[in-house]
Amino acid sequence: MVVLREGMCPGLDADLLRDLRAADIKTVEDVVSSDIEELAQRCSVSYKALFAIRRVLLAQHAAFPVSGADLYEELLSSTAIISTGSPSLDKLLDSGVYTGEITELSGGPGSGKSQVCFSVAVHVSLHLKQSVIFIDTTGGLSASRLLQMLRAETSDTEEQMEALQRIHVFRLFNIFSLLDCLFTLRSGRLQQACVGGGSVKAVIVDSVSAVISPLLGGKQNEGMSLMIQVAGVLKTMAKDFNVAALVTNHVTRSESGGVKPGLGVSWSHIPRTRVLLERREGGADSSLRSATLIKSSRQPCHIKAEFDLQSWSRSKEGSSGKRKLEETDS
Amino acid sequence: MTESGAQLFARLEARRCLEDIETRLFPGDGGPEHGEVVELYGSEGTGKTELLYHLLSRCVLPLGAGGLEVDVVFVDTDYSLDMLRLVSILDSRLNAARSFSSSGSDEEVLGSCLSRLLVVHCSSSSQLLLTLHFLETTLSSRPGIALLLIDSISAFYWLDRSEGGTSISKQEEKLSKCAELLGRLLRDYRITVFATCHAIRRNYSGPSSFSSSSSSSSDIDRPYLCRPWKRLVTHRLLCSRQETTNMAAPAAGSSEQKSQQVFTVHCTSSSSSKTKSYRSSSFCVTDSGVEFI
Amino acid sequence: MQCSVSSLSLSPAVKSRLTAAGFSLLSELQGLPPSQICAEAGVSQQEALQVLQAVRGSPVRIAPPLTALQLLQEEQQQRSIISFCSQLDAALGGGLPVGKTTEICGAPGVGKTQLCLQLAVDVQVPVCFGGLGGQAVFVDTEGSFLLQRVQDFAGAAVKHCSLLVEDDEQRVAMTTFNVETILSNIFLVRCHDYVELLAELHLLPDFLSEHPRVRLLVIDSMAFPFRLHFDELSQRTRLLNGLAQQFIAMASSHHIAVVITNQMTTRLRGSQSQLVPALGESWGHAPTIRLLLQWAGTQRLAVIFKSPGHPGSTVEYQINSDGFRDAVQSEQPPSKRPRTHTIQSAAGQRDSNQSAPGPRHCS
Amino acid sequence: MSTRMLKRTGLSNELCEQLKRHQIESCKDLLSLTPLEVMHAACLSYQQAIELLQSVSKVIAPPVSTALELCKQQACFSTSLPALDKLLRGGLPHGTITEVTGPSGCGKTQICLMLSVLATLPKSEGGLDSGVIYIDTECAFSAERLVEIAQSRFPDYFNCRERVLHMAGRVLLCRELTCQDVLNRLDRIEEDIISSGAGLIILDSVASVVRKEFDTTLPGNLMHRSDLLGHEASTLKYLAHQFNIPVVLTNQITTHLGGQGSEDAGFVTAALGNTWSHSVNTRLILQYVDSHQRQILIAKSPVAPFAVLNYTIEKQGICIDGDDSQETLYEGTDPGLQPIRVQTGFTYNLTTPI
Repeated sequence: MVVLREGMCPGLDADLLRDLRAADIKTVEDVVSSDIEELAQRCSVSYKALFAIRRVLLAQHAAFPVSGADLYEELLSSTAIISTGSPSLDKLLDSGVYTGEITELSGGPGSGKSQVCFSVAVHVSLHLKQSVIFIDTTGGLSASRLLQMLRAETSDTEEQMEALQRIHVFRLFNIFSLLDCLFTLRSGRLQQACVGGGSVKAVIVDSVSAVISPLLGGKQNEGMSLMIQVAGVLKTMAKDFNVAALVTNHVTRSESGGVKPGLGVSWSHIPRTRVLLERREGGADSSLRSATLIKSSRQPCHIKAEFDLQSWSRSKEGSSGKRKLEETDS
Repeated sequence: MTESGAQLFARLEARRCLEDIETRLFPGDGGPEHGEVVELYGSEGTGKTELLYHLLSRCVLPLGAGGLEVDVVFVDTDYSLDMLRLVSILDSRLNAARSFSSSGSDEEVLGSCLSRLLVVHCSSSSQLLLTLHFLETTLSSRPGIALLLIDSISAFYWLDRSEGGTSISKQEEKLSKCAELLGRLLRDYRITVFATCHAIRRNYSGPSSFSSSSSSSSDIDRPYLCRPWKRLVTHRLLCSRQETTNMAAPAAGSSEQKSQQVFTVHCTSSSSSKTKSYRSSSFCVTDSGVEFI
Repeated sequence: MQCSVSSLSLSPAVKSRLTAAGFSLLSELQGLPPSQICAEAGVSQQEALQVLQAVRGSPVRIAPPLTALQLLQEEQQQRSIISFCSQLDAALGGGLPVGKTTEICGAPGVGKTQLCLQLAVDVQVPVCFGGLGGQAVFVDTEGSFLLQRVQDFAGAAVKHCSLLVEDDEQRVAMTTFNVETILSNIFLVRCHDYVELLAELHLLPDFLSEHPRVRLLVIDSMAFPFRLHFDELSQRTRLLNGLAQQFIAMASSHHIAVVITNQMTTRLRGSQSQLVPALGESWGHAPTIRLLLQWAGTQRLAVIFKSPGHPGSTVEYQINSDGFRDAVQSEQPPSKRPRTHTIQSAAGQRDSNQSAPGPRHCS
Repeated sequence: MSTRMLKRTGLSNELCEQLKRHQIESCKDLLSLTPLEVMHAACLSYQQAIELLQSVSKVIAPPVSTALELCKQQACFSTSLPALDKLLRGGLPHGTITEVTGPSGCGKTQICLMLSVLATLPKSEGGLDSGVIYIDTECAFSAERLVEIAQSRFPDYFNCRERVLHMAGRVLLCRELTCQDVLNRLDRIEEDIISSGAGLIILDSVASVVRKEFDTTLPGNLMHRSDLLGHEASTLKYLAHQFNIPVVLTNQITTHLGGQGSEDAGFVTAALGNTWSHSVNTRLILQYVDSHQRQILIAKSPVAPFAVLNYTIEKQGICIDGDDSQETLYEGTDPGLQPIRVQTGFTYNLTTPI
């Protein structure tokens, strides 16, 4: 809702505002929903003037319809696909993480969520020469690991340092600072934040569940509302700035013993693509992980791929050892 | 408000009825008529979005390709419209139809299909209300518009709940206003509304809830939005996913089985003119969209 | 979409009043005098002031973003706490990292507390010996803090350092590095239940500000107070998730290493039972590094189960009277019989073939 | 402490009333909430909610001391067995829980009786000069045996009847035969400790009542049992720490079903499961060697290495064979799984040398 203020639109002067207040019309919604004819009489202004005000207010505050054809054209020119650095994972995701939408990685502790995030960040900063916003809520970001991954890709120190400079890190540990940060980025700071480093191509939140899960439950609705706001700002940011939003989520165990992504039913509608990462059976220190696509609008669900965390620290030549299992196409 | 005779005509006569939009979905002759509201309800991964794209593409496709060739307004509150997916569905349908008749180049036909679609994004319930007011002019100027899609009507539920404070009526105020306005638009312009609604768990018992699945599923299927909206809904499509064996063990089974993820829709129609009727149908999702089985 | 009023860290009641009065975006509140907010939204003057403060800039100020390069430099400046077990240090990339949270899980008696005590001593090793010269806070929930052991460890550490003295700086450092000062630099808190633990954790940020030399916070153990019955399971999850964020915030803003110990619990999975770390699935995400101490026959193994910076690995260790040390094959106790070798290696192999801890039954 | 009412923490009356409307009355209620719930219940902003939580925390948070301060008040309770004392660095540490586990007839109750005698001895004789609270759940306490041990172990001190009677009078016996009774007793025991000047708490045995009442094969019982044991453990820990006294428990044995291959089909180990093993600070295992000879195993101790001592039960209680140099180290394992030898003479234990 928007409160009516003097000078919001031509013709809305102090006198009229006072009259409208007297008629219990305080917000734009009130003006728009009321019967203009009756209101004009009560406030003793002309119907025409009030109608014009209504039209201007609507044009200012309503969302504007766009033709699907235009939208498609725009989308074709702006959508980018960011590689995760792992061919099998890329294939699972239909060639990578798409810009303009939220992709979620969920998995138990040590399932490689952060590693995939690091790899995406490295890929964007090194190969695409674009910036990345990395919001770290778990203290899990290790710059030396990023460097290790970069070293596997290039031996040029200069390039490595430049790539590191294009990764912008926020360390935020509670919901309000996360929201504050996201809104600041959303209101245009996103593109300014990274001068000289190319435009931002990815916003990574690792992990979104760490700040949201303490909010849920208990006798209050506030937590849900904050969660939906985080989702909303991420979605609009992804869409309007055409960046890829990559978030990580924890898992909960259902009664049957299977795992499912955390944060409940309301969150489940939010990411457009969801991937579940799991450790492969076989030793606590194995680096093999399996990924299952559990939600996607491009690929059939429940296809699986396997990838090796070690491959990101090896040099390019050595990374051919990735295996794939049970990959299915239909 | 004044309107010209032509506008009045456009308003009342020219809109196409969507009764036959998908005969396999609605019971008997119970498709949605002018001024009726269809709610697609289900939790994540139950095929709501696919079904919506199916209905959407049926509307915007040209008559020659088995479509209805009507204009559609898509109100996207979840920022969930996946244009690429929609285009791939349209493409495959157009390709299938092209084997029978040839009309214009691919790009052109696709372009004209897409130009029948108007998309509008909303980010709060008050913006939704203002936008619906704003759309009134669009509706009256474009007689081709027969369908208004809202994906999803429940997007702002939690925001409204927390903004409304402790009073229930305050919490529901905005959506009630939207519903009332929609009711008027439906009467005045004789359009049809399709809206999706996400299943939620109201009595949220935490991330690791141990509530038994049987009791929570019935709780999950119950409508929860405000009364004015409930009164508006005439058809309710309850979407669910069939728990197939390859769901429980996705590793096992061949690719043949895996593409056969089956979704079920249970339709309850209760239009004012008719008595309540039901129909269940199943479909699976392929590259070219929904296929009924 | 601009910043909305409902995202502010204000009281829910105030927020709902603001939205009811038609304020939904921050920009609408900007520049309004407090009295006008009072009048329009029906809030008290005090509340109106809070609103304006929140609008101008939330009290939880966000630090400007760092680039990963700056972060790298920061990481390289921060030293790690060495554990005196060189294999473990190597696996962790130079010791226990400062600024991160580490969880140590394991069966009873496997050496969790011993490792914590060792770290509490090691964090005090003077800077000129490659240590941190810091202090430690030890939050004891199980009553497992044992002074005699700390004295032993401290004595061994002092002895070790005195053998390394080479220059004057180190000689000077040694004059103050003795058992007594080591003990006086370990702050001990004994918490009897989860409420006391929560209370203590609320106060710790202030304590850490007052004692800037603290580089290590030990919670031994997290599991004991939280394994008791909670009326609502989700309440426990919620509290634990909140605590996890508090730990991470403390670790990174005060530059301390946070070490949390956790017990193991038996999880039934169909007919099989398995030993897994306690406190549930979502707690597993709380620590940045998860270290699993376990028995393999008569060997003790430390497994790095999760760590963003290092690949998983397994090292063997032993605990002797001096503390937590590398396992040395030649120094095995004389009582050990040759025949146990076969059993041991078989057990070792079995454990490495299976995932994490092997299935075990407990009565 | 944690059940302290919010009214007595210096909060304003208004705030207390506001919180009371949400059934938040004690410090525990408030601190069990997340900041968001506090914001909701108390109508505060995030910052204020954090401040509120901190101010309440100040009231109930335990004090911080340094290890050096602790060092100056540290004490041990000598077991009068020099070999064991040496390994345990002076005896059973005050403020912690020691568990004695073993098959029946191996001498668990003997140890408890012996420790009771020791606790009553004057400090000059190596005792604690204090009372003993002896919670007996198996009706195994024998006053005659107590006197016998006292008189044969310390013939010089207990040479007159008054001293023996005085000793016996300082052992406060509580016979509690159900779980609920034990719990109730523990909840009320603080007063008894003060009035009797107790310096030692003995619970013989913790396992018998619990195992009698909870058939763990029934669903749900296992969880209920863990809750109960957890409650007992935390109460005992609290008492041990609060009064800085040792607490001694006895436990039974159970057959551990072999799950690790077929060759070890099962062995005997301490009862009450894995979680319970975490609760005790020191675990001593008693086991048979032959009909006469027995062993003490130190299976879990924060100070002692894994060690084995041979002993016999004599008229004067437990006697460690030979001099104090006979200690043997053994390769320890998970104390929750440490095999225990029983009287049949049939040994399952492969790793323990003699």
